[in-house]
Amino acid sequence: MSESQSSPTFAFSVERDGATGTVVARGEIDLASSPEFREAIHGLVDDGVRRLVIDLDAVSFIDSSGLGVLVGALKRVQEQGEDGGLVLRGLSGPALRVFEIAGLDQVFVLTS
Amino acid sequence: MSESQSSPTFAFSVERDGATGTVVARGEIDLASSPEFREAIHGLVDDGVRRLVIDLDAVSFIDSSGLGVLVGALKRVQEQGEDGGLVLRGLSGPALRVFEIAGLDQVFVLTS
Amino acid sequence: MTVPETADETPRAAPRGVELRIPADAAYLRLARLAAADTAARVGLGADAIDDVRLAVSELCALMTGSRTGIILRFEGDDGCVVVEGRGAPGPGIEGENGELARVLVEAVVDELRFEAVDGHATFRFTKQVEV
Amino acid sequence: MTVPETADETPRAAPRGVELRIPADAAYLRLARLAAADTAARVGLGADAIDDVRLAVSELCALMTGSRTGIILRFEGDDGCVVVEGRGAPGPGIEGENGELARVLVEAVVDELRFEAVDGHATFRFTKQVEV
Ligand SMILES: Nc1ncnc2c1ncn2[C@@H]1O[C@H](COP(=O)(O)OP(=O)(O)O)[C@@H](O)[C@H]1O
Ligand SMILES: Nc1ncnc2c1ncn2[C@@H]1O[C@H](COP(=O)(O)OP(=O)(O)O)[C@@H](O)[C@H]1O
Repeated sequence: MSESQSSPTFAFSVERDGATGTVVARGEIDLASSPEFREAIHGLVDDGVRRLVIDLDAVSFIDSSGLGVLVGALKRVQEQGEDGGLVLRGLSGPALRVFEIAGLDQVFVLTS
Repeated sequence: MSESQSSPTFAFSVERDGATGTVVARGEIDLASSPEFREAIHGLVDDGVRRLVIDLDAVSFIDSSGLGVLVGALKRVQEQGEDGGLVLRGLSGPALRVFEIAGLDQVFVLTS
Repeated sequence: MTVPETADETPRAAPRGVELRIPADAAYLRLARLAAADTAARVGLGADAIDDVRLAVSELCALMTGSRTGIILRFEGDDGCVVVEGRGAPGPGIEGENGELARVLVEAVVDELRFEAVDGHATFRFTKQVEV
Repeated sequence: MTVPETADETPRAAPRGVELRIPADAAYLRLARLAAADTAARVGLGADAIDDVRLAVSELCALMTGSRTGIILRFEGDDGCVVVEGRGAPGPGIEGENGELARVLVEAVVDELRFEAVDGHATFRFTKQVEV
């Protein structure tokens, strides 16, 4: 497991188990923190991860740039073929509301 | 038990058991919130409370006006005579540091 | 939006509301959100409405980040209504899909909204009312 | 402290740091603390030092609350050092025991401090450095 913290209020950890990668994000995902988040996710997919779990349980804020990162992640895993998939875990509160407004709660697979 | 919330970031509850009163404070005690805090404490003493417990465990910030309220509370209970006493409970972190700088950690009875 | 008339040495008498000036850099969006949420809470908006104001200010400021000027924000709260005004220059994020999504989100969460970006100037104004 | 030279319609180019203008009212101390803590965190100060900056800004602004003018704060962070400047008018809290205690606390938690209150004007400037 590796840990990263780009801004004082955003951090994430990455775990890898074969073709499955889990990213646990904490804090605020905005224009300042989303580039590092995107890079980590792209790195996993480039490195052979096909099933991606992104845990947003401890994410208190997400903006359009954060949504863009997740939409991009979905596209990337789907491009890997039939076995590619992305699950968003623990989405709730203010972050879930942003997904609903954008209509993206219908686009992603959400689990608790 | 009664609940009160003067500012969006300060709240306290009051419990009374005979001559013992317990005030549990939460959040930030500053010039905006300390007047209501002072009033509640004075009210208890005026109402016959002799032993006062003030719980500061969930207090994340206290300024000089908050310290003034507590020094005032100590004087008031001591004026009630031999049986008067004040205990500060759960003081820790940033709030404890302010007490230490002011030398007030030596003046009050602190418990965990 | 009111801008100080002259460079006098003392603050204007009895100012209303809050003014925040930040560099047009993503690192300061968080402070813009904190100021927005603080104003909304002081006016008495509920938790969801506070989140809405926070999101709107963040997205609108993000549209102005990366420009060469700063961003000036004014926050006022009266009678259960928050008014936020902002001024800066359009940033690169204003174009493209994320800029569009940003505007969709803002329009969904505020009451009245004006956003203009012309001739290198960007301004916005929105209101958010306490639910009754 | 820099004050805008003229009332031009656009923000000054490439401003450094953050400027916050608040009414001289206790209800706005929390926002001053939020801005202080945000600047201190961005510069990389540790948790205790962030608390110190938060306390110092709060106490110094409290000495200016209740006056009839507003409070202007500037926050800059460079090279692991936070510089905070403030300007307003002396408030009633500047006299008496709490005002004294406020200054004792501020002096204990910041590195360099200047605080002046003369002729109805109050100004301060302090610095806080990252521990090495
Ligand atoms: N608001 C949006 N609506 C629909 N699709 C979007 C939106 N934002 C981003 N996307 C899609 O997500 C993809 C990823 O966006 P982005 O994260 O900006 O780039 P990247 O492909 O480098 O991750 C884009 O190619 C785009 O098709
Ligand atoms: N900084 C201080 N140092 C020593 N004593 C203080 C200080 N601040 C307040 N006090 C004491 O605490 C008492 C209470 O202060 P305050 O809360 O302002 O008034 P009240 O008596 O109405 O509670 C004052 O009478 C004063 O003697």
